[in-house]
Amino acid sequence: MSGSPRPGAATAAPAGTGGRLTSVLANRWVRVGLALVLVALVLGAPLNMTPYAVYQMTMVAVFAVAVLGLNIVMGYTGQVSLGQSAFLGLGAYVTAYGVTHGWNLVLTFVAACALPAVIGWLVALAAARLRGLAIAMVTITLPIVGIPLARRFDEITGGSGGMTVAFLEAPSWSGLDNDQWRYYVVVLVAAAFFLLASNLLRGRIGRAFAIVRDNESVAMAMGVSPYRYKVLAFTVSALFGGCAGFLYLAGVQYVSPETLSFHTAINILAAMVIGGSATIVGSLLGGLYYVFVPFVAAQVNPNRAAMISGIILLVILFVLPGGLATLPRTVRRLRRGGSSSRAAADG
Amino acid sequence: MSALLELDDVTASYGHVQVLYGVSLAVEDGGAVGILGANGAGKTTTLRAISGMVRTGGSITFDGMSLVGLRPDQVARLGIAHVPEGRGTLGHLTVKENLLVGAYQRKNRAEIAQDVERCLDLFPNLADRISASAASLSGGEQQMLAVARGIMARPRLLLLDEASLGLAPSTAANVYGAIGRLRRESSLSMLVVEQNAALAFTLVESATVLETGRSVLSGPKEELMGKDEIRRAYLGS
Amino acid sequence: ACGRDSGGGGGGGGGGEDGGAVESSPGITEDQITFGITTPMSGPTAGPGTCTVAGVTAYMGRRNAEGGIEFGDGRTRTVEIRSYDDAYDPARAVSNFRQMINDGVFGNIQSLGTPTNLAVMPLANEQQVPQVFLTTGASQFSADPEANPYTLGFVPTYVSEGEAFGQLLVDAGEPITVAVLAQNDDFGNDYVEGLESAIEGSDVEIVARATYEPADTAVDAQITDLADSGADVFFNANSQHNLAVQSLLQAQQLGWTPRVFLPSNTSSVTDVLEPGNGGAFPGVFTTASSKDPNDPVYAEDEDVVQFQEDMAEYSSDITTTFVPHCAWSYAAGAALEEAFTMMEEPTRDSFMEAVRSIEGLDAPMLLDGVTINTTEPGVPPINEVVVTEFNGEKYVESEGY
Amino acid sequence: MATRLTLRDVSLSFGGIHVLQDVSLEAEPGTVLGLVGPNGAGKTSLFNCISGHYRPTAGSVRLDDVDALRLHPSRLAGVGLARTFQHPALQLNATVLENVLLGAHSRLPGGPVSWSLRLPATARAEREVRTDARELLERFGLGWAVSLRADELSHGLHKGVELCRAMLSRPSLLLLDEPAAGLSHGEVEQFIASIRDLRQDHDVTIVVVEHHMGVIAALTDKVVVLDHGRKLMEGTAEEARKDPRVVEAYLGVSA
Amino acid sequence: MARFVQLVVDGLATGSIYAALALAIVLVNRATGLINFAQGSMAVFSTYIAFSFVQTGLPVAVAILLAVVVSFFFGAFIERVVIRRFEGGSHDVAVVVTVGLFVLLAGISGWLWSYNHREFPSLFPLDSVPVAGAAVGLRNIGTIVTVVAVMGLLQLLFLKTKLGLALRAVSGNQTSSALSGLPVGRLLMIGWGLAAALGAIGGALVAPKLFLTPSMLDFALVYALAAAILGGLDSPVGAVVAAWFIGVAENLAGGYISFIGDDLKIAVPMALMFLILVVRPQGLFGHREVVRV
Ligand SMILES: Nc1ncnc2c1ncn2[C@@H]1O[C@H](COP(=O)(O)OP(=O)(O)OP(=O)(O)O)[C@@H](O)[C@H]1O
Ligand SMILES: Nc1ncnc2c1ncn2[C@@H]1O[C@H](COP(=O)(O)OP(=O)(O)OP(=O)(O)O)[C@@H](O)[C@H]1O
Ligand SMILES: [Mg+2]
Ligand SMILES: [Mg+2]
Repeated sequence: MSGSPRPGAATAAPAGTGGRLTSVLANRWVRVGLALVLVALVLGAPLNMTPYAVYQMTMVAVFAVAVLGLNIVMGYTGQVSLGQSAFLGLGAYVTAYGVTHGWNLVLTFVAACALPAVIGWLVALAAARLRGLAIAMVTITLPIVGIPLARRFDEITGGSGGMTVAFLEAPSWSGLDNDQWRYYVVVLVAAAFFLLASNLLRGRIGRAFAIVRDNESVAMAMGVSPYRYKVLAFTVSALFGGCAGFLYLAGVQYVSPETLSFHTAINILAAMVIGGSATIVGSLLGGLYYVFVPFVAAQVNPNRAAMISGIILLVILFVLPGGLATLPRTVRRLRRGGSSSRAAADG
Repeated sequence: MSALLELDDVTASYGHVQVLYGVSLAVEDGGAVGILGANGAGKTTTLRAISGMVRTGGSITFDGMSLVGLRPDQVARLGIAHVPEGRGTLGHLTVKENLLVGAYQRKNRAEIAQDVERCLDLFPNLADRISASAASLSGGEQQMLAVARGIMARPRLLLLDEASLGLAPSTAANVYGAIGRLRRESSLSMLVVEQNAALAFTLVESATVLETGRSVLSGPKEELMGKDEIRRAYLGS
Repeated sequence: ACGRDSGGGGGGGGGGEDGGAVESSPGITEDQITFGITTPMSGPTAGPGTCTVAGVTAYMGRRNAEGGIEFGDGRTRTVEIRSYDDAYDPARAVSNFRQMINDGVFGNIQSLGTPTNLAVMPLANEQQVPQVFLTTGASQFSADPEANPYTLGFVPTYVSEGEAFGQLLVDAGEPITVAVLAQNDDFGNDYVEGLESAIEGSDVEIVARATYEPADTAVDAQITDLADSGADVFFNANSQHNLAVQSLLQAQQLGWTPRVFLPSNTSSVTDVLEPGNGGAFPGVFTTASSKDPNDPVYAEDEDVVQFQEDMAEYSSDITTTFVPHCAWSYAAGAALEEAFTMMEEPTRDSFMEAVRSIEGLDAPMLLDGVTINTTEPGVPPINEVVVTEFNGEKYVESEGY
Repeated sequence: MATRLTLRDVSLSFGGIHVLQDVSLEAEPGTVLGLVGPNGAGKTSLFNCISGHYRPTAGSVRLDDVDALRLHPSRLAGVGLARTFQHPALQLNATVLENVLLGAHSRLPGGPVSWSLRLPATARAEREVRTDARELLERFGLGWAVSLRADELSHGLHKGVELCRAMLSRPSLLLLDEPAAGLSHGEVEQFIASIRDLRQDHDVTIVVVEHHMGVIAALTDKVVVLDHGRKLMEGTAEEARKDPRVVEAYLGVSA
Repeated sequence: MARFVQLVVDGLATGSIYAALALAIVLVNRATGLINFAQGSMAVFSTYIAFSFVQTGLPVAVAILLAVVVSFFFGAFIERVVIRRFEGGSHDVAVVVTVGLFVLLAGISGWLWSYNHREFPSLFPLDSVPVAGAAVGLRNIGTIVTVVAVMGLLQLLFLKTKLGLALRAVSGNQTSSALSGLPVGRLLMIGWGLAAALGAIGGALVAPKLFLTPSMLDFALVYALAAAILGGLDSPVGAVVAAWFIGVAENLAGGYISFIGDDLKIAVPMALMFLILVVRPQGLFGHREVVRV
């Protein structure tokens, strides 16, 4: 957590600094080709996968969006947020409400994004005045208070038993299973949000976020109001959380107060850092991590799955302290003479 | 009189970027040597190599002992105080605490207290702000504090990295004067990186000029001051 | 007996490839049947969670070692149990359930947790995968076999436990005041609902209420408030051991010693009453239906000896300490076995039919007189709720208020 | 359109310590004002008061007609203020180019929505400032460093990057805090040359804090000397050099 | 009145649970600059060690003492083999590493001692004494007194000893500290060791009330974190005062404001805390960090 403003200890470097990457990749057509192959894979995959695998991929997209949202406020802007699960849950509840009340799906989606964003904005209006961990403190309260609130308004939320909501069934013209159809919807929305985020984070706004994270005094001198950009980051992050909530409900079809839990927030946070803080790909990798690590751990020993995921987490960070997104960079460095830079880090 | 500190063909690199390509120099016991060079020549890196802060090759010996592979705190405990470039103060501690941390390896409390007084005499600015947090000091005051902290260790060898940076002209002259006195009193040896060559030459007897990681010229200060290119690049006029 | 619209197998949850006479469902072969349990095996509910895995694993471990169980179709099969950790998170329970199907299990048994099982229930019924003998007292799982033909609970519902105790109070025929502490979720609500429905219109009156969050570390303040009411009875719908003990101790410290009701979850003599000094109260009641394996009173009991032995032999790597859930899970093993012997085809539908045809089964670890019956629709397999009272040594059938 | 900077009776104190007391000064549009004084005199603090990082306990700060104290500090960049820091504050993990681009923040149009949609106007503006940034870096001899990470540069070069960052906002008032510290004599000469060069191309008022009297003499039109938070004297560099009070408080006899 | 006193006393007792943990969080933060999410599972692990000693028949006090010593080395070991790799890097990564440790240690505890609750004997008797019409349990008093004593010791350590100064120096700037000859690595190990030892005390203190399970302190950790931050993260006194504040405010809100009720009472201290932080961003007793430009 960015407790003390140590100038040297900022978060991971932005992706793609390495410059002279393999020259093949530099070729525009190669890149376009690669991208097309990737898109084809993503779109074609569900047709040949088991329903469970399709479901897993759907959940990867869901949590990738949640992680991305957290990344915006925490990775890029440096404001520790321990409440992302609350926005996720709120988005899911709003969706559930909309679906059960027969709202138009697009309207439901907009509401599922907008309401968390508004709440995030309101919280941030107050919280962004604080510095460092005090903000974390405020965000911690969101899940803590959110859960009893969700239980109390049980006519809307279904109380502690939660709500099962069936929606987003495959239209018959598509010839798809429900799982496949939901996969496409979720992946499409997620992709759109990733594109928006990546645009936002490159250029003027992204640089403003970064300087708020690294040095608020400099930010001010550059015409960046730390307060306003923190509020913006929180709002966007909550919006992404809400969107992830909508997608979550699309995937799981069930929501309960547990969805809001602090535990989920911490897992999302871990996924963000392990994926790679302040990187777009990192958020996607974080989603993969979130979904697959418990799965892999259970394959090793179902009775000790949590413990094994703890080990996996530590091992990944041991090898790649900058997160999974730094894997290519690390591999490149290892290949180039194996000269590890241990001594420099000794200070 | 053999050399107290000896660097022989020292290389250093950050990660895979090599920065020093064979630097050699020697500091006699009780002697003072300067390092000159342009921005990015590798002056700071040379000092860091001595203190074990970068990966190094070649040989570095202090009092007959090899320093290569030691950690910074191990080097410091051998009696080498390094006043780093930039703000090397402990910002969250008070001025007084900074000085005490400087004296961490020393045991004699009375002597330490005495030295604190001496430092405060030397830097009256610090005396005024003795219980203020170091981070609130002005740039120059922080620089003074960093030097004072180095002195508090009562080292055998003092590594100064642009100690005059940000000091007002008169203060800089005073500080260098005081360090010179200290040196005479306690047979302190030193290695001095300094952009203000005129100032450095008030302290050192000889100097080395670095250029892109290599020592390209070294000799007694009179000899160096005589050379045209040195005058032009480092002394002016 | 079981009202189920097993008309068309068209939905095709498990499409068997080979075209034999009877298509067997996934998860069952000539000599093996595989079940999955999604349950919390990490986090705060991991204690009871691991127990739900351990009990049935121990039971089936013994049977497997004896060569397996003879099924109704004449074949002898061993039983494999797979566990899936959901950490009490419904999303992970759903994911686990889908994984189970993917892994080809025959059905989902035993899972602990109301929200987790609720999240799975629609999927299970859509996919026509058995989800039975669930370790939760929420009434939804057994209430509507028409709507959820593949789902069945196991232990008595929380409502019925609360009701039984309420009835006991009403039967006393005198005005009684009750102070209620309830966990703020379905668990607590159901107990209170049962109590309320039983005492409606009687002289028994609830005079103080408090709730706590499962995450709370203390309930002292709530007890202070309840004690203020000076009620005759303290109805403690509490699923957390530490809080149950705390509430007993705090009540004593405040000099409030009413009669106490404890739910089956947290009424163990050794784990709750002893540390909580339950002897200080004029009466401690519970509706526990299983024997407490930790209680020295049962040390010689045949069931318990066998249970201890099997647990040590077959599930010591899962848990070495026991709560009632271990016993329930073990008893559920017996219920499964009973269903297997009645299952004439290696299909899920046949299994469900068998599951819903158990009558008067005397399962091990259940208190004497408590039996398993699945033929009555709308109630869980263990539905007899007997209020017992602590006699200073163990629970015995209560003689009334 | 260089800015006129006017300070009237600016005072600043921190819990009893008077850092600045009734400092008034004026920088004419397009001139270079030197600010000198011993360590701890309050020079940086004065900059902080102008840029809004500190809030003066009394007095007024005006940039042309704008009352700087009434604006939020982050708005000042919008009215043409830019500054560097005594202790360079770069984003060490970002490239030099990214660091410099930050300076363009107040110049670039568009809010979060137009940037996340990459509207053509934003894309065009972004390309433009990238070109400008590279040009600036070239001009200050840092063209080779564009894609290096800032922490790979030696300390002395950070000052240059900071200067480019400040210049990219096209300021009309530029505050430079010890820009020549850590430069060797030869490099100082180059620095002086590039600032002169800059003044020709850009109409900008500059206030510079510097302990290097050569720089002060070469660049400034007027000098204000601070001591213990008070204005000691005001005049040309030459006058300051000769003023006995300044010699005593600041320069020292030997200088 | 009696009710009020009782609620306050109960709140202090609950707050002391948070305080016990918060003190260890403050210690780690002050000594290494990190937030340690694993503090809860470390304390639980230590308590299990004490529990194992108790099971071998040792007296409780001796068992706890032994566990404190073992924990010290255990904490130092964790720093050396796990945390060391991440020092000097991004804080976020280090924090997530502690999250990983948290999961791992809880898993190990569950594996070794299983997940069901264990009864842990208390050092203090069960009796209670009347105070202003309220009944105050001796256990609660014992907890509160111990917490205060530990707080005092920590305060002394940091402000009056050379070790404390060295720990603080290292947590702020490792490079500079090393250049002054401070054995950075060893100091960090000591910091973690002390925190783990403190965890053992805290765990043993609250275990009789909470019952020993691997997740005994999971929820308390959240409030302990809140308390540490509200207190100022670098102030032991602040952490304890804030923890008590949370416990008491929560009880009074639940007891006197009916629409808030037991379910939402925790929102009250959280909201108040927020207001306090807006006024004093450095926390109740924290030092305002001077950020100079
Ligand atoms: N962390 C680092 N990673 C990579 N390269 C570095 C790093 N630090 C310094 N360098 C490079 O090493 C070279 C020498 O740097 P060094 O700091 O020793 O220079 P210097 O002579 O002290 O310069 P200055 O006068 O500016 O302080 C420079 O070219 C610099 O770019
Ligand atoms: N935030 C602060 N809190 C407390 N004191 C401060 C603060 N900022 C500045 N000061 C004090 O104000 C005085 C002036 O500081 P300032 O940085 O303005 O000096 P300066 O003239 O820039 O000196 P230098 O030449 O050394 O950079 C110093 O004594 C400093 O300790
Ligand atoms: Mg240098
Ligand atoms: Mg200054």
